[in-house]
Amino acid sequence: MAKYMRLIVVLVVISIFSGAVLAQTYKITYPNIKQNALKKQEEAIMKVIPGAAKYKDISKDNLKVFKGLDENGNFKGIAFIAEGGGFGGSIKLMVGLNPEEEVLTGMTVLSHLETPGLGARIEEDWFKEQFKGKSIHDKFVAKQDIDAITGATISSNAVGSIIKNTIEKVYQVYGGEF
Amino acid sequence: MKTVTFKGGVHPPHVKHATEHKKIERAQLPPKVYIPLQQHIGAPCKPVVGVGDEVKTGQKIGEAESFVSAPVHASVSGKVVSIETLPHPVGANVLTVVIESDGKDELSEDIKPGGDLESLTPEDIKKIIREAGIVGMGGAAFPTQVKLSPPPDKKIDTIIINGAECEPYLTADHRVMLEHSEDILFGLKAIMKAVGVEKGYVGIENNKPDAIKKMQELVKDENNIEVVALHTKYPQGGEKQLIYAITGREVPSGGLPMEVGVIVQNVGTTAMIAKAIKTGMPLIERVLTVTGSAIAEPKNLLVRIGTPFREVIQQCGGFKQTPGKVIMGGPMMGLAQASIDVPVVKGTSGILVLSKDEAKQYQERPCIKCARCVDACPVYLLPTRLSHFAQHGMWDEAEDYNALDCIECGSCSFVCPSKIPLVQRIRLAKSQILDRRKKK
Amino acid sequence: MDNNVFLISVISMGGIGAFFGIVLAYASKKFAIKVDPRIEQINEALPGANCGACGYPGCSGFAEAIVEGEAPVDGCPVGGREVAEKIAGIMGVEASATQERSVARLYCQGDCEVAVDRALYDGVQDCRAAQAVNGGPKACKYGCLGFGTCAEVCPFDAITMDENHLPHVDIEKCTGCGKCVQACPRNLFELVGVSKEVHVGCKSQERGKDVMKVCKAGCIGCRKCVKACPFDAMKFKNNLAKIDYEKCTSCMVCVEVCPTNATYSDFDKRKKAVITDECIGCTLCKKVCPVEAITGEVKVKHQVDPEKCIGCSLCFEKCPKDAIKMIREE
Amino acid sequence: MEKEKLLITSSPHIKDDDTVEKIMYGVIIALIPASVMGVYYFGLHALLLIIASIAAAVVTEAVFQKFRNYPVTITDGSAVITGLLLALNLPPGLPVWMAIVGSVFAIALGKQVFGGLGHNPFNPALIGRAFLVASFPVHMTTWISPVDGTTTATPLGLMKLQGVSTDYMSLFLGKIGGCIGETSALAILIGAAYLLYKGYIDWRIPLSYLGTVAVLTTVFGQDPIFHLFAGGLMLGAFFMATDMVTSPITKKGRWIFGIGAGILVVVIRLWGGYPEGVSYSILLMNGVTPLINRYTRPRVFGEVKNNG
Amino acid sequence: MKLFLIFMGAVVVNNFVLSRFLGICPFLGVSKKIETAFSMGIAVTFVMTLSAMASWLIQNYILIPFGLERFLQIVSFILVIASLVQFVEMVIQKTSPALYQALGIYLPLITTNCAILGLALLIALKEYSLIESLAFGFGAGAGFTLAITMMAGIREELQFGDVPKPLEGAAIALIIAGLMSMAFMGFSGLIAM
Amino acid sequence: MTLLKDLTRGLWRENPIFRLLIGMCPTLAVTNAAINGLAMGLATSFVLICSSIIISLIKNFIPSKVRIPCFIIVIATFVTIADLVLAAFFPDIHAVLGLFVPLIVVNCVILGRAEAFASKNPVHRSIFDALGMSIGFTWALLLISIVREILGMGSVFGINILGKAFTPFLIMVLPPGAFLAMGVLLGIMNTIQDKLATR
Ligand SMILES: Cc1cc2nc3c(=O)[nH]c(=O)nc-3n(C[C@H](O)[C@H](O)[C@H](O)COP(=O)(O)O)c2cc1C
Ligand SMILES: Cc1cc2nc3c(=O)[nH]c(=O)nc-3n(C[C@H](O)[C@H](O)[C@H](O)COP(=O)(O)O)c2cc1C
Ligand SMILES: Cc1cc2nc3c(=O)[nH]c(=O)nc-3n(C[C@H](O)[C@H](O)[C@H](O)COP(=O)(O)O)c2cc1C
Ligand SMILES: Cc1cc2nc3c(=O)[nH]c(=O)nc-3n(C[C@H](O)[C@H](O)[C@H](O)CO)c2cc1C
Ligand code: SF4
Ligand code: SF4
Ligand code: SF4
Ligand code: SF4
Ligand code: FES
Repeated sequence: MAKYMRLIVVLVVISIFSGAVLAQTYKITYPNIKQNALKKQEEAIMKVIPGAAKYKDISKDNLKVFKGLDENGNFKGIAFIAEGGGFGGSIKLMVGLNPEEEVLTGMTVLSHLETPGLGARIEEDWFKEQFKGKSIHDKFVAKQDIDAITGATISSNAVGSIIKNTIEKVYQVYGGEF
Repeated sequence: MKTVTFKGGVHPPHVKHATEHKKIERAQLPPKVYIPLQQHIGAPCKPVVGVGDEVKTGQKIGEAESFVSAPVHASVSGKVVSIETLPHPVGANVLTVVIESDGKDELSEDIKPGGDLESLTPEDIKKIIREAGIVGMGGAAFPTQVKLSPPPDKKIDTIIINGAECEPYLTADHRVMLEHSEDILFGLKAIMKAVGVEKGYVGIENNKPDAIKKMQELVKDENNIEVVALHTKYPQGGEKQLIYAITGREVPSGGLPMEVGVIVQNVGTTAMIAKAIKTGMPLIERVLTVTGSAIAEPKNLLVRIGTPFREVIQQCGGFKQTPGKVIMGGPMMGLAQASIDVPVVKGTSGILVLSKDEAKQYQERPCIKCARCVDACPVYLLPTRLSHFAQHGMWDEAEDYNALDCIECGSCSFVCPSKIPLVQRIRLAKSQILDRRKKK
Repeated sequence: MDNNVFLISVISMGGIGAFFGIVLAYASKKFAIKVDPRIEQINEALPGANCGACGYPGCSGFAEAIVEGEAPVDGCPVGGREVAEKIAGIMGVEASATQERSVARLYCQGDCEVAVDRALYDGVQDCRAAQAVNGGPKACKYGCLGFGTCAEVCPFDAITMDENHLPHVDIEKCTGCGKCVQACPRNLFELVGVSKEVHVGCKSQERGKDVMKVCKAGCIGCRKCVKACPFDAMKFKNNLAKIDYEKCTSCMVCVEVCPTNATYSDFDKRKKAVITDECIGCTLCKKVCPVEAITGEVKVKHQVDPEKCIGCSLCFEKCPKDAIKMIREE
Repeated sequence: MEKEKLLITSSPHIKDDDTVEKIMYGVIIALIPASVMGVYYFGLHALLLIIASIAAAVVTEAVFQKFRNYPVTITDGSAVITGLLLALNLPPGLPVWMAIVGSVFAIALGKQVFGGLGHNPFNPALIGRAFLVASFPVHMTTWISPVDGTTTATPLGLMKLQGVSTDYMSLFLGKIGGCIGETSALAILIGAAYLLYKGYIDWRIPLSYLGTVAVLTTVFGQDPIFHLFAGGLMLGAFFMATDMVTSPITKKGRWIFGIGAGILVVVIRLWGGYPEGVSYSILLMNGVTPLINRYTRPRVFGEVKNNG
Repeated sequence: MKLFLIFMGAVVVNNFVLSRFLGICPFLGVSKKIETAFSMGIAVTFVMTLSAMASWLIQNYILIPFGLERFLQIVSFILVIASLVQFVEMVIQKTSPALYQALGIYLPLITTNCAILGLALLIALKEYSLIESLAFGFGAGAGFTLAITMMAGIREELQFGDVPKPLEGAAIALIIAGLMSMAFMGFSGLIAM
Repeated sequence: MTLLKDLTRGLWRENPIFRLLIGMCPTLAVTNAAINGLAMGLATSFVLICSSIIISLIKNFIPSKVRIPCFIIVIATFVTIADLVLAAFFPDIHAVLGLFVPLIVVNCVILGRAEAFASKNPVHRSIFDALGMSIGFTWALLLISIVREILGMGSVFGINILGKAFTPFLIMVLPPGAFLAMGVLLGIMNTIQDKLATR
């Protein structure tokens, strides 16, 4: 019996020890990790809402939506995270929108799994820039409404339809009131 | 003509034109005969004559002591000059009785007609067959009387006479069917009586229409004997393929024909049985085809057992081209000979001599998995697989892939575009598998 | 972030650890299964060639058989003494005095230079396969076919084919597993004690003149070796010389007289007797020497004439004082 | 006249006169119509690609064999087929050096590393193509119109991305965008007829392959005739799926191979990321061919008692 | 339908071995014979399905409720998997010697197979439900089985081939894996997950 | 002397990747760019060295039945530390290495060395062994990733070196390229080894 006790005790001790060490490490690194994530998000929001300096999280119903405000707290537009399937996997975008003019104010790619050198070129500026100023009523079809990346029509289309779908959802949930 | 056949197989060129219309000729008596004491599957015979003894044609010189064996007889009259181990066309050296002919060809007194078929009992018939030393003349040389004595639990209902002669070049069976058709019918009846069977077939490939016609005419009054035309395809004469073609029965893997109630005999064997019953003559001579591009005058010859190949070839005008390969039997299953100083034995259905140009040595190429061999195999094996296994010493795998079912017909090697010696490898695998079984 | 997280982590990790600790402890008790650890140990000690020479299916089969007491600890001919001792150690028994190691020896000297072909051969380059084609291309029905099947089957790469297609056994590498013995279609290998140095390299039972027709290196039945052998070790049967290894002392006299080199040995391995100072001059050695290579007076140290000595070891065995050493010339 | 030694061999002593070379050259002959049509439609650059690809394949094979001290067997024609088929599977406007790279890869890593002819698990030409597609996706999906030489889309591309169909006559004659050798169904069928007549290919694979595609596209509400004649299906079914080295040796296996490849083509064409799926369908089935062979061993004669 | 897509996605589109590079060691090591490869595949599938469940439970009932998922995930998952495999091994060994013969020898190998841990982490990352996790785990195992059995089939065939000496063994296996991976690219874009 | 041997073993003779063929998954997965290869190598090295030390220290207290779980916990702890540290201070690299940092836990190199060496040898030797293995692992990873990056992107560490004229072989940074590059490199290493052995 003692044999088995020892077995259990050793395992427990090591587990506890490990738990303790990790908790401590986490404590030390947590602020940084959290900050990194927030910083990334903030940067993206600032990028897609021109003139914004601060933002407010107004997410609801599984939609991540942010309100962009300038220094003085004036409303500059909204940003939302749009996600959907691309060629190689899920594509995650941050999209800026001006609800008054009903046009996009910018778009940036948060993460994707497209092919390097091909679908991955959705990260290139020329591609992202073309969404700026597009009406939300646009169809976003590659080669017609937007310029496609050579050899990556699917990714190009995917970005378009992800944006299109998410705009619809956002309007459904918020009804145009932000 | 409605024909039946089996699945798989190949179509080698027939090359029978040289001899198919030539009547069987009786060969001259050889000055010396070399009679091996083993010309059959089974135990060798014991010599019953000594050096210096005078023997007469048809006299028994080797006695079969065990059940699966067959006696041998002197094929000429004369003096026994030696008994020694000498080369045999099948490979190993075998104890051989050498008889110097006195040229008189005196018949032994033992030779008496067996009597009327009606009055003979099945036992009598089998005894005559055994005493006459008759063995299968279709190739395997299995003692015929043994084949005709199945164990009581195996009910035989059909006898098939194998007149397929699917081997290219050979025409001996063809000629026997044309010239000794009555003997074949008589022999078939004798066999049917010996085994107690009601149904008999004669299977003939449709490239011998004259033989089919002749046999059909002969049996038109026999209601229990049928002549069946077979599709001309190699190996139509293989016993299992023949049984399948005629009766639709499949001999079980690893089993004997008697397990589906059939016995197959070659036409030559059948004719020989008739002769033994009618005249009492033992098996001391046989018909064989001497042919091939290097033979000056191809012929169908009736030759005494023990005549050296050299002698036979000389009677056919000798060589007209440098011989490259001498084959006992046909080109598909025959045995290549290292010299022509070997005797004709009971299983010699032909002597085929290919010229030097025809005796090709093939460059083996890698298998391209074209599966022609698979499509050709009449036993539905995967020859390319088996050959690979053999090449890598994977005997267990070869056994698992049914190497032992291979009938060594050579269809696979024939069609292989990469010229891979498939059958030879499979044979090696078979012998290794059997060796290993024996050890266990 | 507060201390709460710290506590929770420690507790939950401890909990998970404890849970699985208990489960494993319980399982290892409840589902304990006894596997004899010795099987594993023996398996490790074995050479792992899985050659089957022990008679069991592979090394692990043999290991199991040893533990079950079915197989002897020295049953692996490949591993030899060293492995036998290791296994004996694991099993806690003494390795019985292992016999002298056996190695494969070839009984044919007919390479393609001296042994003629009677026909051309084409086909599978394997001795067994060639043998099945009308007995193979060699004129001699007994001799080596030279396709190297033995070399192919040897699991230890101990056999190499020379440029004239005759196999050579590297007796250092040969473990006596007997694979070649089984594989050779002409039965040209026998397992012989490694110390035996003289061999008859022919298996032909033909008469001398027939042998001469087909091979320049065959035994032609002249019986010179029988006459020359000082120890009556050379026998004659079926037109063929045959060594009685019980009697043979590897003196190599027979090899010297053989007109066709059908008997062979490695003269580099020939030993010479050397008498040391222990010699008391008893003359026993002098009497026993078959070639009169020893000289010396009674009670005086004897001398060996190295020219005459044939290394038969008779004197060595006879010497009451162990004053004779058999030394291999370098 | 019998001084010389006789030859002894195992039976049989005669062999069919078809050889590997004959079969390979037969396939090359059968590919001539498709090649001619390709050059006719797409011009000299297509010819250049064909020549470069064949030359690269042959040279790579020779170099590899020399390097290994093996007999050089480039005359057997198999490397020529690989090079030719690869070229016929390339877009007509591809830079020549890319064709050479593909061809070198096809022979070196698709064939010779496995021991050369007969040992490669995957179809080398298709390996070369898949390699090029993965390496240079843009170049490999840029098509030229045989009508005016401008860039265009293939019928399948048009179908997939824009839902536009192409008329049957163009598909049959080949006046459409596509790989050099795949556009003209007519030319391919002429070659295929020759191969079938010669017995160099087994009808089971093309039949089951094309049949499956026809049935499945019909089931999913597509135009089966369009799908049979569009893209590389004809070329693949008659010339590439039938490569004996990489397809099953059993008859049952060949049915499975064809059906499996057919299913894969339809799945990729209808739902996949690429408009075309022939090369991948064949490559994937090549990959399972050893398993198919293994589990479709025919019943040996007499194995199951079948006593009529 | 979603379950089916998750399953097929794991089997072919994002095959664990050929496009996610998980479980390469056993894929190279145990793919010399079809039978053993297949058994290994079955064993992996079994363990994967099981640990998909176990890790989902841990994730959703311990780690997330207590806010530990960021730093105790790895330790707890691996502890669970290692213990689970060892437990399963002991149970099988005792209860079904035949099954143990077939699978047992592979089980210890699986403990240190990154495909299993990768699976657990992916499930946590993708926030699958329990049923989806099971479909994903089972699909990943099936995909592994498919890949390793194909590989074994090809390698068995290679015994008869003549691979250059330096490439024998793992090198040629890697090249085959590369070619297989190329063939599997045909599925890319099939189900965008 | 023994220490030197312990150190050099991993460099070539028992190089974990090219000779022992363990830890293949991260090797193949993250070597599409030199920087990733290097980062992975260093992260693995950190875990390998730390866990070797601890395991070598505690080896005598661990009952054999729970040896593997205990070792794995130790390893997993260090991996998590590495993961957290990377996430906190090198977020870019952390994003790229992604799933494979946690998978260092099951990297066969680490458990393999723990079992084969650290659990049997004193601390100082274990450190040297781990160091050698780490260097061996890292240089191998670096080599593969450089080859793949050059061919697949025309650059090394993100710096374009082959110029605009070069059309990159995209396949080299895709999954098949990983297998093919590794296979061919392994073949080359085997050739070198054969040459060395015959000399
Ligand atoms: C290796 C490889 C990776 C690819 N990656 C992508 C990709 O990430 N995104 C994409 O839209 N198409 C990708 N494609 C191309 C698609 O398969 C398809 O050919 C293309 O979307 C067709 O559109 P096009 O009209 O732009 O040629 C890839 C192709 C290959 C061979
Ligand atoms: C060892 C052995 C035993 C045989 N026993 C019988 C038998 O009892 N009954 C029988 O009808 N045939 C028997 N046969 C003969 C075979 O059925 C077959 O006729 C013989 O092998 C020749 O066939 P083949 O000329 O087609 O090669 C036996 C054959 C062999 C080799
Ligand atoms: C491939 C093959 C082909 C054969 N061809 C013939 C043939 O054409 N004619 C024949 O009589 N026997 C042929 N045989 C022998 C028969 O199988 C069978 O043994 C023989 O007909 C039995 O009769 P027997 O014992 O009278 O010889 C062949 C055997 C095999 C294996
Ligand atoms: C009917 C037939 C089809 C062939 N198809 C191909 C092919 O698609 N790709 C190829 O590389 N070789 C092909 N070959 C040539 C040859 O089989 C190929 O080079 C081998 O796969 C190389 O081992 C073909 C050969 C024949 C006879
Ligand atoms: S495998 Fe045997 S039975 Fe089949 S074709 Fe070849 S030789 Fe004939
Ligand atoms: S016929 Fe020859 S090349 Fe074709 S599969 Fe059979 S063995 Fe291979
Ligand atoms: S196996 Fe026998 S016949 Fe063949 S090479 Fe070896 S010794 Fe000679
Ligand atoms: S095969 Fe023969 S030579 Fe080789 S080790 Fe065994 S006994 Fe010795
Ligand atoms: S399985 Fe060994 S590192 Fe992935």
